[in-house]
Amino acid sequence: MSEQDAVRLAEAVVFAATQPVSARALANLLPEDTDVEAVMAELGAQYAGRGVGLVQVGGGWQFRTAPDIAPVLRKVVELPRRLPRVAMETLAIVAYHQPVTRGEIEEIRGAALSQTTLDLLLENGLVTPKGRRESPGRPTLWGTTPAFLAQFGLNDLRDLPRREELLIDPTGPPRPTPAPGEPEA
Amino acid sequence: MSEQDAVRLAEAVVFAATQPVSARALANLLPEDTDVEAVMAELGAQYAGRGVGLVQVGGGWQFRTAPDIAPVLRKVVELPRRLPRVAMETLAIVAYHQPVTRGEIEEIRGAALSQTTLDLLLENGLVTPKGRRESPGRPTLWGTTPAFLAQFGLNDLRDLPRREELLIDPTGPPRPTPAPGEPEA
Amino acid sequence: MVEAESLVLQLEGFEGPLDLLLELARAQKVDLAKISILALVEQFLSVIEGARRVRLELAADWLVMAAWLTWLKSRLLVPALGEPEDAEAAAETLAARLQDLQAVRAAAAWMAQRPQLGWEVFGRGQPEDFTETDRSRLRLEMSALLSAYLAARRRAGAKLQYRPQPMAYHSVQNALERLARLVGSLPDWSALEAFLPEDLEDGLPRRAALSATLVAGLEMARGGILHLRQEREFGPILVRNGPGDEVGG
Repeated sequence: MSEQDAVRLAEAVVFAATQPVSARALANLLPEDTDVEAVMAELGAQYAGRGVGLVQVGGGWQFRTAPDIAPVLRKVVELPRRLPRVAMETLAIVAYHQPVTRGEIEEIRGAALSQTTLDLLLENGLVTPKGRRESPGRPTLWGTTPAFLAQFGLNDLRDLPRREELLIDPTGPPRPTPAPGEPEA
Repeated sequence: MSEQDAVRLAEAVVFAATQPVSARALANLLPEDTDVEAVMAELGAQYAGRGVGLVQVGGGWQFRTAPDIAPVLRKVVELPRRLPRVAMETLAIVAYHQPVTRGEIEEIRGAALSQTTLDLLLENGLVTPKGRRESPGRPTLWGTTPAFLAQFGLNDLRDLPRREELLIDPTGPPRPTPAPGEPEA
Repeated sequence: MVEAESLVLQLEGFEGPLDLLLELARAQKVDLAKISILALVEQFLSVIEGARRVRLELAADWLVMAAWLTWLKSRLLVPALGEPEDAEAAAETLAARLQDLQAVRAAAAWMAQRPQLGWEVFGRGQPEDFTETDRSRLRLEMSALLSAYLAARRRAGAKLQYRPQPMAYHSVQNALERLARLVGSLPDWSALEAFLPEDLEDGLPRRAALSATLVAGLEMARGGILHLRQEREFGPILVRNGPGDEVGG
C-alpha cells in the first residue's frame, strides 16, 4: 500500500469513527509495516489551514472544526425557563400583598416557604427587601422590583388586576364530595 | 471574505453536520454575494481522490468516505442490518408510486405486506405516512423520507432511473433477444 | 415438465402466485411484452397441479390464481366460448402486472447496487453540534402569575375549611361585663343562672358560662359591687345589688 493510500484510509477511518482513533487501532487497520505516526503527520499536514483540522485528543485522533470557525457556527437557541409553581405563587402573593413578611406569605399560601424559593426570586431580581416591620422579631418586609414590572409588561403595580376582580370567592367553590364509588376527578 | 475563506467555512459546516447541508443553509451562513455552487465545486475539487469526499445527496451536501475504503471501515464501524429483498422491493414501490396505500403495494407485489417489513422500513426512517386518501376507509398514504435519499446517495427522487430504463435489461448480464414474434417455450 | 416439477418444491420460496408467474415468464427468455400468456398459464397450472399431488393443501391465493388462469386458458383456446376480447384484455392485464413487478425487481436491484450510507459509504462518526441552549431568561406570563395567585388563595382557603371551629365560651371578661350591666336592674336576690346569656347550649358551654359568671361574681363581690349568697352546699347561688359578702353559710 502506497503512503498516499494509507493516508486516505486513515482519513476515512478517523472521519467515520464515533470516537477518537488510537494509534494502535490505526496500526491494526493499516498494513503491518506502516509508520502510523508518519501517516498521521502527513494527514495532519494535508488538513493544515483548512476549515477542519486533525487533532489528537483522549489518546487518539479526530477531526475538529477549526478553532477560528467554531464561533461563527455557534448558534444560540434561547429556551427561557419557567418559574416553578411554588415560586410563581410566592411572587404573586408578594405582588398583591406587599410589603409582606415571610410569615404572612406562608399564611396566605397555607404552606411553608422554602429558602430555595425565596432565593430563586431574589436571584432573578423579582423581589427585594423593603425594610422591616416594627413588631416582635422585626421581620423583613418583601416587595416586588422594577424588574418584576418589566417582566410582566406593567407600568405600575396598579396595572395588576384588582384582587376583588380575581377573588370572586377566595375560598373557592366548596369541594363536591364524590358519591360513594365515584372516582374523584 | 475571500473565496478560500468561504470554502473553509463551508467545509467546516458540512463536516460538522449530521444531515446534508442545503444550499439555502450555506447561503445564510456565507457572505451575501457568495456563489454557493462555485464554492462547493471548489471544495469538492479539493477533496477529489481523498479518503473522504463531498457528495450531493438529499438536496444538500455531505462528506462521505470513499466507497473503495468500505471493506476496512466495516471492521471498525458498527453496521446497520442490510435490508432484505422484500423490504427493498416494497421500498422501490413506495419510491416509484408515492403516495401509495398499503393495498396498492400489495397488489403490485402480488403478495401481502408483512408487519415486519413495514416496521423495518419505519425503524430505518425510510418511509413515512403522507396523509390519507379520501376514499372509503381513508387508507394511509406512504412516501419516502429525506433519509431514504441520503441512504441511497440520491439528491432527488428524479435521480431514480425511469421505468423504461429499468425494463431494458432487468436481470444483470444481457441475454440474446430472440427475433420478434418467435417466442421461446 | 421437469422445470415445473422442480418448482413445486420451491413454491414456498415465492412471495405469491404473481412472483411465480414472473419467474416462469422470465424462463421464457422473451420480452415480457411479447410473452406467450397461454404457455405461461399452462406452466403455472402444471406447477400447481404438481404441488397439489405432493401436498393437498395450498394457500387460497394460489388456488384463486389457478382458477382464474384456468378460465383465461379456456377463453384463449376456444374464443367461441364468448367474450374473446375479455380474454385478450385479461391476458394483457396479466402481462402488464408482470411488467410492473419486473420493474419493481429491477428498481430494487438498482437501489441495492447503490453505495449505501452506513454500508459502502460512511458519514462523520462524531458530528459536532454548535447549538447552545440559553436558559438564562425567564418566561413569565401575567396569566401564570394570576392563576398562581388564585391557586395559592384557594389552597389556603380550602385548608381553612378543614380547621375545627374554635369553641366560643362565655369568658370571665364577658361575664364581668354582663353582670355589671344587669345586676343594677334586679330588685332583690336573684339566682346566678339568671345572668347567663340566653342562647347557651346545654353541656360544656353552659357549665363554662356558669363558672365564668361565678368567678366574675366573686370578683365583683370582692370589689363591693354586689352580694353573693348560698343557703346550702350545692344550693342555688343568689346575687343582689350592693356591697357586702355573704357567700357560704
